[in-house]
Amino acid sequence: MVALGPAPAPRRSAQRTWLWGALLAVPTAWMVAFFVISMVIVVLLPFGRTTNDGFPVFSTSLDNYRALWNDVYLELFVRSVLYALATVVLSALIAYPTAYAIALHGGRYKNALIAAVVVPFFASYLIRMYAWKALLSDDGLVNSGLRGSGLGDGIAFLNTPWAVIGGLVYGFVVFMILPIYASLERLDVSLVEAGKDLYHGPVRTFFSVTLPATRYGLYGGALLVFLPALGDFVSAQLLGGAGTYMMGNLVQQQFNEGQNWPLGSAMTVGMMAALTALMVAYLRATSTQARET
Amino acid sequence: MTATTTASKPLSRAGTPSVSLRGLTKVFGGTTVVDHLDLDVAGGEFFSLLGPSGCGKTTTLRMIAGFSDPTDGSVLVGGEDVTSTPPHKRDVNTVFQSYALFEHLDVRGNVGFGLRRKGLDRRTLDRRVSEMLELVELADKGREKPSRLSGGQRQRVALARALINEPKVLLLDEPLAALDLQLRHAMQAELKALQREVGITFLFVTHDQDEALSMSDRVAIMNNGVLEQCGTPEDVYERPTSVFAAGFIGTSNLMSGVWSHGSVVVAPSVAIPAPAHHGSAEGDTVSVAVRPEKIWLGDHTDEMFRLPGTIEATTYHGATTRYRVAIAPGLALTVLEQNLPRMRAEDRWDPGDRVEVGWLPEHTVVLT
Amino acid sequence: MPRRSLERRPRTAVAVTVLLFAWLYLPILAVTLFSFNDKKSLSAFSGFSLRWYHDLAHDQALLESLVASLQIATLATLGSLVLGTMLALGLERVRSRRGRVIGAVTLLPLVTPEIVTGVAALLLFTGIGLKLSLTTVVLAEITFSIAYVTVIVRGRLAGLSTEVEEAARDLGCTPWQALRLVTLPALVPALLGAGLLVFALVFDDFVLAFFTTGVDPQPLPVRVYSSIRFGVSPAINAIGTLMLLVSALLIVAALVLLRLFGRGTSSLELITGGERR
Amino acid sequence: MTPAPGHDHPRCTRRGLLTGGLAVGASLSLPGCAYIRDDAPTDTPPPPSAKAEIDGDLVYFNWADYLAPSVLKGFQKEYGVRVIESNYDSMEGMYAKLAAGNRYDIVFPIAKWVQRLRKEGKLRAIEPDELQNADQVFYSGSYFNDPWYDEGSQVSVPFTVYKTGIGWRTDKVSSMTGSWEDLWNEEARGRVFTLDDQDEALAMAALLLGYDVNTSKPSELEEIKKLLISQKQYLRAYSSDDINNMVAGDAWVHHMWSGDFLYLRQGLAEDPDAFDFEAPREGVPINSDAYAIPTDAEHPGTAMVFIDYLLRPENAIKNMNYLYYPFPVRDALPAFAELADAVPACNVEVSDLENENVFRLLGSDEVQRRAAVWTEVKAS
Repeated sequence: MVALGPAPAPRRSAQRTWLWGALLAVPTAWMVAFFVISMVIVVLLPFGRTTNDGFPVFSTSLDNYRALWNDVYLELFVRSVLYALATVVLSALIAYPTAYAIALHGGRYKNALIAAVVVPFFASYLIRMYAWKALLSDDGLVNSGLRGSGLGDGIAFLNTPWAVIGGLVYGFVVFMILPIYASLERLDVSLVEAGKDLYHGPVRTFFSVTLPATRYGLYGGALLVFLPALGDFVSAQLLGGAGTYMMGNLVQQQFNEGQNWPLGSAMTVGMMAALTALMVAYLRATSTQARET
Repeated sequence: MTATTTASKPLSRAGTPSVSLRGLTKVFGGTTVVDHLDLDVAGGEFFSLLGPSGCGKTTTLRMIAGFSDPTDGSVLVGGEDVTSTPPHKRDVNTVFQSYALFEHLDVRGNVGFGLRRKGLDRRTLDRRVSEMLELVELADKGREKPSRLSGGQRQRVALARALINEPKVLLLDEPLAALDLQLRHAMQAELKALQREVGITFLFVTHDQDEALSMSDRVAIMNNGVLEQCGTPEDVYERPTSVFAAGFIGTSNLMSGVWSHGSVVVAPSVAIPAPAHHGSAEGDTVSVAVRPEKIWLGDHTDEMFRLPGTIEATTYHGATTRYRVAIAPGLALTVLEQNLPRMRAEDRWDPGDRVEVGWLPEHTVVLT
Repeated sequence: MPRRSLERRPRTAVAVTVLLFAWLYLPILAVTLFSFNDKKSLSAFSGFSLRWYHDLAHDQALLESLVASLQIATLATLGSLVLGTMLALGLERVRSRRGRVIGAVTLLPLVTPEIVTGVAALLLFTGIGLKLSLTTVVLAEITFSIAYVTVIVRGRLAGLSTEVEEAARDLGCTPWQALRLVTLPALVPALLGAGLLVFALVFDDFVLAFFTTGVDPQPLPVRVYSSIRFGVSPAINAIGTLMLLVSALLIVAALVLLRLFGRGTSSLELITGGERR
Repeated sequence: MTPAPGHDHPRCTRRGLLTGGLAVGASLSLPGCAYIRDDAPTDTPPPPSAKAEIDGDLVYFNWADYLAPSVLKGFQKEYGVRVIESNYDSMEGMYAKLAAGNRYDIVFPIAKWVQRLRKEGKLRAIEPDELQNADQVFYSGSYFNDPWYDEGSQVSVPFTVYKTGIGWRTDKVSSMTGSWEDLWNEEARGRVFTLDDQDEALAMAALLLGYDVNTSKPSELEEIKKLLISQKQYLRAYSSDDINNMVAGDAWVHHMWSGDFLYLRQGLAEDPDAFDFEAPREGVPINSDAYAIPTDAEHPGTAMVFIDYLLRPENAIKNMNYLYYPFPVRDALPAFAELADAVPACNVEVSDLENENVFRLLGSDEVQRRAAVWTEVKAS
């Protein structure tokens, strides 16, 4: 899915030596030690319990996995998925026009513009969120501006579902912009021009030529936004309200205040299971579509 | 295979062969790419492996260089079996098709790379590099990065980088393929001159028959992993021994027929007299080939074999004119005529003209 | 050949782009502006002052967090460069089913939400009795960053002819020497780009650091997070401005480097992981 | 700092995991594998007190920004040591870091956590005779000579005291009733905040229902859960950033800590009269924080010196003027009464501590039942 980078088979095979095997062995051992084994622990710990003094220990209890099957959690799970989906849709609505404008109308400033889009995303997410929190608060700069210009009595932006989703879009929209931009970059402009002759009008051309030609960028972006959005806990923590808890918050709470690591691990596993199921469904859908066209 | 018999015939310049291949075989995932190849290349020889792409010539070269392990058979360099020797210990060097220059080093760094590996002292190294650059006429480019050089210059750097190690054999993998036509012709001449000057055995891989014929002392024609024919350029051109060799080098009028009373019957009305061919018996199906430029449309002599025909098409090619002459239903010959000074446009034949084609019997080559 | 642009400007698209830029840069401007404010307010600028930078310079804990984050980012960058490059070379050269499985596993961290990776790392380190500290943060960050390096280096390797390495071996190099003298120098631009990217990512990473940090001075983002939840010292504005500056410089440097040298990978593929076809 | 090559863990871990995951009820004890162990022993006597003398830099573990920087700076200057600071954002987080084996010289637990840490043998004794300023807190008749959380005051020295109540905007809300029901105030609907803190939130509901703040009875917890969920329609968010929520205008009514309110009103607000605080009549949770030295502290001597330094009345006053929390240091208390003069509800008298609304140490089962309720409240 997020298969990275081109990896064509080499034209010829190099003569076999121990060197390549050794090169592969060290990082593989690392990944097994620090990633694979850690994931196994995550799956096994839910069978455990917490001791009197608050230590998680292995055991054979099913309670923690069973605890996941709870109306409140299921509702929260649905809510998280909805937020993540809304994030994907909003990101696409913002990212596509932006990528389009830069890729096809950016001229010689194209690279500078796309760099300008990317740069903020590597500059402290937390600080930017906190700045927004201050700017959007009821007495903040934005609301003062609204009141000052006579545009009503100000808006309670913060602590709403939309604030959380806005925070998620803000955090991850770049992962939507870049793949779309990349696919627009590869788009053959003459196709669009031909489309204009054929379909008349830029709108119909867009929907019958440009959009289909760049759909893989859109798919890739959707996945790259959905995954981190579903696991995020910072946005709901900083911008959310009383009813905007997400799965990430739930997990984080078990590990920090809840002091119930086995339950937290069970929630983590639940989250991964949900993600895997959604990913499989998504892959099925996109590959079927790819085959049909 | 007929090739094996011709390939290993004793060499006039003799001595130990520079490169010997014995039953060399390479199988890739069930496909035999090189099939029991036997070959000897003499010291100081300019030897070409010629064949269409995918015929196994590059694989053969890579097995000689050591980049690829033979499935079977052995490679000898200077009489020594190097089949299981890693590339860096083989006394051969390669000029790659892409040149494979080291972009992070300048020209001198590239050329001196091999010698530095051998641990030569600085002064000797500098002198040898300068000499080599002199030889390939790049003395003033020593400090340039390869990316700033033209195609021809890059090619010469690649050559210098390999030659400076004075290998027993220099392997060249289509080194001229990336150059444009004019430059390629110039480089062919230079390469040949260079080879004479340094006296190193060149094993040259190409799919370009002109290149192979004009530069080589000997040419081996490969097809589907086997040697079709091996000999001097004249041998392989004038006396091809297989249908493939005749078809691949130059153009030939190839006709198949049945051997009958010293002639090959290629059509009910056409029996072409042919020299006796060993191993063929009365009634066998054989092929005959005649080069288009050997066929005359007039000025025949008595020794020539002659046939009536009709001009089907005339194509003007500048230095030559090419005719298609029908000699029987469904059977036409290509004839190439020089446009000599005395000829004018109206002297050419036009479609529909009735003509007589003729050639000397020794120009009829029988193939099996 | 320069690509032609379409003549007519789509006004909606341009408008959305302008809004996006405002959205992205407004808070950055606010943070920067109010870091020079002489009062503790984020809504009214009352006068220019360097007092928060002065506070920052004397806030030992915050400075130690800054140093800790720089150390973490440096070590994680070096570690993931070494391991990621080894992995890329190994995957590129060992072409077997086993190699493909390994390749897929190493990319998993890229599609795993960070909170999962963080929880897993916490459980592992606690389970093996490794005390949470800057070391554990570095270990977790390396594990997370290897995939980025591998993706970028593989992109560059794919664009690199295998003949170059063969040429080196032909000229007397052992496989190891060929790697060291020829392949690695050719990878330098990709390594620089990957290094800068990983540095910026790790320097700014909160979630993994949050789960794996211990007694040592906390990484800067974790400290910032605590401050945000429990009331902010405006020195955060100052450090925020500095963090923004550092990250922006690093990223611009990485993008420029990759654009100049990274023929195999474009800066985009680097961040998006490229697009499959 | 350097990622250590060749870790010694994998074998142990893998075997540990297999046995841990598969063994039926068997608790195999493999040394080094944290998830396979018996419950820790409890009620061990604390190791003896260290002498108050500098024995290295101070590894300090506290809430962020919970001491006046000038006081910290003064300590470093006076004794020529560095203070290496780490922060936690919850008691559970603090406990987890301690449990994970991190070594700190001084921590600042809330009362019941002192009790827990002491019970688990995680704290070192603090001998008052070692402290020159001990009489500032351990004078004759002082509540702190024998507090409920630390019998005989063996392992802790009092740090701050505070209570939890309701802060509100007088310019926005006029109908406050002096009850916890004010967190259901119709005028402030959608602008009410409840502290994002399990104990405080459950206690507030329990007090309103007339239950013990530490209740873990399932039936009572069920009622508390319903009550808290019913509050959500009035609520804007759960947040412990009470000061900023009030300052930024997002909150009109805020469940908040007395010290935070005082800081907000006296230290930040442009118009102090726009803010007021009440201690609801159903009763309010009273709490205290303490200094404590973990058993495995590397520099307990420096920690003792540090505690002594903070007990100096002039330093307590500096801290109070920075934090707006009262320090029960005898000669500093008048200064605090002055500070809280305008809002007496914020003042905490030591006598307030003789009160049953304190958060007590509960058993693991009880804690988990309460945690489950709190998780459900936040999740729904």
